[in-house]
Amino acid sequence: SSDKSATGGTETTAAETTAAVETTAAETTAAGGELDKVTLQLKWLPQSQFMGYYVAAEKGYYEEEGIDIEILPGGSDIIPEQNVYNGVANIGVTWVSSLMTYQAQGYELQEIAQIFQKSGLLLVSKAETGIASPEDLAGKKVGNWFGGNEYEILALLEKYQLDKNSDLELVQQDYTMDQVKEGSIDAASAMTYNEFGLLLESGIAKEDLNVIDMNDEGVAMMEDCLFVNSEWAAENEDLIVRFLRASIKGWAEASANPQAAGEIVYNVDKSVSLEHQVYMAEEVAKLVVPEGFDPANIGSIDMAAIQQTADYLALYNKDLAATPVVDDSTFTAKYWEEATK
Amino acid sequence: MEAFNYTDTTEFMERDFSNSKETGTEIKIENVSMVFPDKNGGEPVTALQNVNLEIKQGEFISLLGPSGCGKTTLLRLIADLLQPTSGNITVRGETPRDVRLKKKYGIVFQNPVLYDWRTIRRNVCMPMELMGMKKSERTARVTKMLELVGLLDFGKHYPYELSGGMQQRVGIARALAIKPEILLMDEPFSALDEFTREKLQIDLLRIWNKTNKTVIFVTHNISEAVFLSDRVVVLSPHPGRVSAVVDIDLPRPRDMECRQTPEFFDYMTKIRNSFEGV
Amino acid sequence: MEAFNYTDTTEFMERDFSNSKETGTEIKIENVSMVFPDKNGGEPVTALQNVNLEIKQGEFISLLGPSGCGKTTLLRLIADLLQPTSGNITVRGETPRDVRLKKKYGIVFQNPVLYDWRTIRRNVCMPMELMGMKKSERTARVTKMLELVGLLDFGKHYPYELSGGMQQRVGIARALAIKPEILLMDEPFSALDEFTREKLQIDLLRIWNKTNKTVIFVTHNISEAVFLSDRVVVLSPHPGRVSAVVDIDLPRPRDMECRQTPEFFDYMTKIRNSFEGV
Amino acid sequence: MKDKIKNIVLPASFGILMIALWEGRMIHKLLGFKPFQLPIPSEIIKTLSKNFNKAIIDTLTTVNGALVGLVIGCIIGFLVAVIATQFPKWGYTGLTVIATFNAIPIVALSPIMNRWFESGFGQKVGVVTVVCMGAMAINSYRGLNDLKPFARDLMQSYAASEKEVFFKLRLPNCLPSIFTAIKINVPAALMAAMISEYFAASTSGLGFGVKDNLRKGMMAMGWSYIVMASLVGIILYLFIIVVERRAIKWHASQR
Amino acid sequence: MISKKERLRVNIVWVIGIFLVWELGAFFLAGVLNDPMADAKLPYLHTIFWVIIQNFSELLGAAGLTFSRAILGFILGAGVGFLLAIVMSLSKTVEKIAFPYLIFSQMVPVLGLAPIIFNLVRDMNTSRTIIAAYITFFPVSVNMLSGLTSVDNEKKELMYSYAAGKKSIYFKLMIPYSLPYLFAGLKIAAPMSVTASILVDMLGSSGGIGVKLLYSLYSGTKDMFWASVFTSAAMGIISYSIILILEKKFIPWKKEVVQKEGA
Ligand SMILES: Nc1ncnc2c1ncn2[C@@H]1O[C@H](COP(=O)(O)OP(=O)(O)OP(=O)(O)O)[C@@H](O)[C@H]1O
Ligand SMILES: Nc1ncnc2c1ncn2[C@@H]1O[C@H](COP(=O)(O)OP(=O)(O)OP(=O)(O)O)[C@@H](O)[C@H]1O
Ligand SMILES: [Mg+2]
Ligand SMILES: [Mg+2]
Repeated sequence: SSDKSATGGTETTAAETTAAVETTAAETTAAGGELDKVTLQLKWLPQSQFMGYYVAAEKGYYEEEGIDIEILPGGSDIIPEQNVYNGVANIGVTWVSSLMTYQAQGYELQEIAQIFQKSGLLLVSKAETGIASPEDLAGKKVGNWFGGNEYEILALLEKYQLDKNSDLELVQQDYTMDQVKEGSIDAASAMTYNEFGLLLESGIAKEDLNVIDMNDEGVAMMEDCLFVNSEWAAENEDLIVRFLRASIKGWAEASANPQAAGEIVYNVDKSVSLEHQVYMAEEVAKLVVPEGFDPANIGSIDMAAIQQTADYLALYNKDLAATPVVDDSTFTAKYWEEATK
Repeated sequence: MEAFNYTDTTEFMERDFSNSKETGTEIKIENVSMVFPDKNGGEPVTALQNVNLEIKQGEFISLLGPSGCGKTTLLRLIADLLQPTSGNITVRGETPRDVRLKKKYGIVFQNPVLYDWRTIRRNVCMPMELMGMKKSERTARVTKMLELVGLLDFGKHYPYELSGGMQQRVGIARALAIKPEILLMDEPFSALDEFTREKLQIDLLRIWNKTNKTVIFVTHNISEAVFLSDRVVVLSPHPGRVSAVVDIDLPRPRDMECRQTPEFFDYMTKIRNSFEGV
Repeated sequence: MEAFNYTDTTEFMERDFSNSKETGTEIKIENVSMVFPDKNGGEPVTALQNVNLEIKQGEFISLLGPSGCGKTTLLRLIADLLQPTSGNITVRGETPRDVRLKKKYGIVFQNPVLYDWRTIRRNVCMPMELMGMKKSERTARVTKMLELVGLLDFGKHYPYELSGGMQQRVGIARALAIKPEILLMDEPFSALDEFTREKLQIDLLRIWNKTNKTVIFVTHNISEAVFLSDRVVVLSPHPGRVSAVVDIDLPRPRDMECRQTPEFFDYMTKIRNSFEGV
Repeated sequence: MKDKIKNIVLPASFGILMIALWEGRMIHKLLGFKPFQLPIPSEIIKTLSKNFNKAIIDTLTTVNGALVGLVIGCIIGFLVAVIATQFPKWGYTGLTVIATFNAIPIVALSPIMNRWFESGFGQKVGVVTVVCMGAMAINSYRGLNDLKPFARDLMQSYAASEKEVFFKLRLPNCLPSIFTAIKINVPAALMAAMISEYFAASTSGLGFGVKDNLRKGMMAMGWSYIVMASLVGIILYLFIIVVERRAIKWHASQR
Repeated sequence: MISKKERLRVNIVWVIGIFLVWELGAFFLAGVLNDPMADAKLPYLHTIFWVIIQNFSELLGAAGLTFSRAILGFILGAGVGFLLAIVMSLSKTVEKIAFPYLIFSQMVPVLGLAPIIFNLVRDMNTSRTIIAAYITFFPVSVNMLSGLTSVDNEKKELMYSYAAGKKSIYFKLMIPYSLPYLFAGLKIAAPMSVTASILVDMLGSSGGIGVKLLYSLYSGTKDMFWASVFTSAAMGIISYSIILILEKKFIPWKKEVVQKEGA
């Protein structure tokens, strides 16, 4: 499988973070022999948002399934859908809305598991801006990252009959939270598990922040999911099932013990403080296993929620090539069902 | 002239005499005109107008004429560095281009045109490299050539470290080094003192004598032209035309003494007069 | 010489005669040596060694000497474009630097040194701009100067469109245009035909006569040196030293006829001999 | 005249050939691409014409910032070269400092500029300025100092002041190098302006359009922005060449 | 000519000067203006240095990775730029044909380029190198071309008169003549290659300064962000200095010019 690893984009360096993951895998595989190479393309940088995979890798769950996992970090110029479609990676993590736009273009990509059951997106603003409810967004400067991350915000505005062009100013956020801090934008998008935490850590008290939660507003769209190239999937059904089994195991463990999961992720990349990784882990756990959600169903695809996402998307993305198709060919539960049998 | 070593430097200049016996027409210039358009909207400059000239194989011809009359232009036309606006030039029955591509020309430019990034030795070496000469032969020849022009000590210097006259001598050494069959020299000795000049004149004649080159020699020095040439061509300016052709029938080999003879002075006067008639 | 207009172009060259009567020492060169280190690790070149020379105010001095003997170097030292390795130069009791800063020098370089981006007119104009001359005056003077050197028709051309001799004449016109009190000319006529040369020699003498400039004139032409100079200084090469100083006591004003006199030939012989003694 | 026609016809016909190959999906075959991965020209044009007004506004937004930044960056770069020339001892190090800015990626510059400037325009200008300084400083330093032999002596012999040497010798001598630098900086400025928009607090501009659309997989729209950027780049470049031909007709490169 | 020792002294003064100006600016922002974003706009330099010292080995490792990639990208990019310039100088027609495409090439952002390059070579590491080279080649090309087109006619005529072949003309005249221009281009490209390499780091690489930069930017660790920026600047200085040294070695005939500047 060495030739495959070349196409996977591995870096054999000292700073290699995934190497650390691979070498710490304690147990050997049941098969004992050849491992199947799988590369996973993350949507963003290694952080607790993806803790399930790191825990599974660390604990050797992938190896148990006969998988040699390689986790590729995301970045500003990385599009998981492109990478998975082109074969840079086998499996990718992305948001459902983003996946749907690609599917609508003709990319034969299919979702295989829905990791986050809830939306993690918030609109936060400093209390002094007086944005107590979405109506107050009128006349304000509201930030988002765009590039496929904006549909929930658009849905929210639609719900409150705010015109995105005339009633307020929608602007792009950079990757920092400085714009809210310095006041150059009034309300910023923030993920519960990341940016929101960063704001709190930077010394702003929770009481001084107003928060609009997409779930509460009923405009939530589905976020982190796992997807594959349909063609590749057809040839690797068993591998996908094994991958899912190990991943779900990792996610279950991580959600049950976010503290430990945060530490594992921190050991992969120390750019962020341990506290923040743990905080993120705890918040992510709430999205993966929401209150009242059976941990046995981690990764299950809620077609109704997917359909809502598709509806909003069709509503707010005027340039969408086609209406999103929501069926088994695009959102395929069979792998998950097989894996959780 | 302590700068020079008067060793005989000509023996290595010998060339293949296979076709040196035929003394037919070497260069034929027919009705050649050259007009330079002025790119800035001014009037075009007619550098040469209807020039006709035949140069025989092995002949030593001097071009004389006032500044700006088109001597350099004529040389550049013969060497295929310029194409005439009208008229025709043939060299050995071929186009100048063919002859150039056969590497028959050796040119001493009016400015030395040295390559800044090469030492003096390597500047002289350059044409030989282009000829694909062996390194050992090149080295030997460069040494002899630099000796000839009195610059042996300066071989490792760069051009900017040389005086104007020294640079000009490098240009001469470079042109002679490849033993060209047709030698075009544009005021080669203008920046040299009379003694260096006389020495190089004698050397040049010796080389020419031995090797039967065709030489076209531009100069402003009438005495030099008479001393060296078989024929002196006087050009008149604006536009450049041939105003006189004077055959110099002084016996060869010539030496410094011949410069004192009355015939010599007669030729000089004749040429000077043809000049003034312009 | 249809290229020239022999109108009198000297009347505008007149300069302030306030201190022209004193004929004291203008330039004093004491024990000057100049060594160029070789940057590439070779031996340093001693261009000048212990040169002593006094030049009087209003004198016309020629420098002669074999190629590479240090003439240009001496000129550059006087003009403060180089600093001597040892020894001392004073000009009018001041350092060359002070004199340069007072804009007393006019230099004709051995190469024309024209600025590519300026037309001929504007090249000649350049020093006058530096002098802060009025535009109308500049224009008038450029016209006269170009007339003097026979290039009026080429004022709007760029340097690359000119022949070698034409470029050199632009350099002469440029140096004369500002009526410098000390004129340093480095082989100014080397690329010119004999007639243009003679014409410019006469013109130069006329200007010099009228304005009482001090002229230091480098040439390789012994006859030219004798014809023009009050004194001829012969340098010997490697290292450059003064090997002879010959006073030329021919009556002034001189004309072409004086070149045929036996005295003239005597001087030439004398200088040639002092050369050969090197 | 004939040459001029040739100069237009040749690149154009080559371009048409390329576009035809692209349209005929030969390039897709070569790369193993599906049409939705790399949109074909006709689709790009269709998309572009549909969104033309917005594309024009976005283009103007970007080009304005790029041009202002280009001008400021070039001026700063040139001034540094001038200082390095006039004060060789103390100024020379400035060249290194300014060249070093080229090592700071726009990804890092943009957020810094976001802090310094409230407006997206200011941020863009700031980024482009930094990006353009180095090429101008280095090239114009070369031009100001690579003088022909004795050119400076001539000036000195007339006791020209440093100012006169600068304006009458160094500056004209430097012009060709300035044009070289501008040629490098025109595309660099546009690109920098675009990338800065990835992070800018606005939702307009070519860069935003490219990023937003490519990220969403809307390739035709994304590529139509790239085409716009290229057109602007080519037009600006042609403009520079025309100005250059007039400004330095005396130079060897223009003969 | 300014001696090496003096140059060093000057550089030290520069470093101290920059340090002081920066610190004063930072103090002005934080202490006088009380700008709440002072640590993002202009943090104290000594704190940045402190972070660098604390994380020295980590940064050094990352820098090493980025720099080695930068060198690779630079060599490839400079090589391609050089060759392109040669090809364009061979014929005006080629130049005319090529230039719109070169501009076009410069207008395709990495986001659009990366998938194309990957599909072409089907290997992520090779793609990264190619992309780094892609970003670097343009200044080299433009500068080299301007050198090649500036060769005096006389110098070319000398070559023509000996009927020198294209190859000889290029190796013996055009290229040596253009070296000063080329080096100017390299001086621009060398620090740019660091940028390119950082950008390529962000294409999912798991190490390098680019990753440090992106992580620290996103996670709001300002100190680390500035430390990374400084590390990349330091790499820029190093790469620039390497080119300066090479230039001195390769262009010995320019010594005189250099000397005059010091006078
Ligand atoms: N910049 C320089 N660097 C090194 N050596 C130099 C430099 N300039 C001149 N020389 C040397 O100094 C000597 C004198 O040169 P100079 O130019 O003064 O000669 P010249 O008498 O003017 O000769 P010519 O009649 O050929 O012009 C020569 O040997 C030359 O090699
Ligand atoms: N490249 C050019 N462009 C325009 N005009 C030119 C060009 N080259 C030469 N000329 C013009 O052609 C005429 C003849 O020039 P050429 O160089 O042949 O003169 P020349 O006889 O060699 O003079 P000199 O003795 O001064 O060297 C001159 O009037 C000159 O201005
Ligand atoms: Mg000539
Ligand atoms: Mg000299």
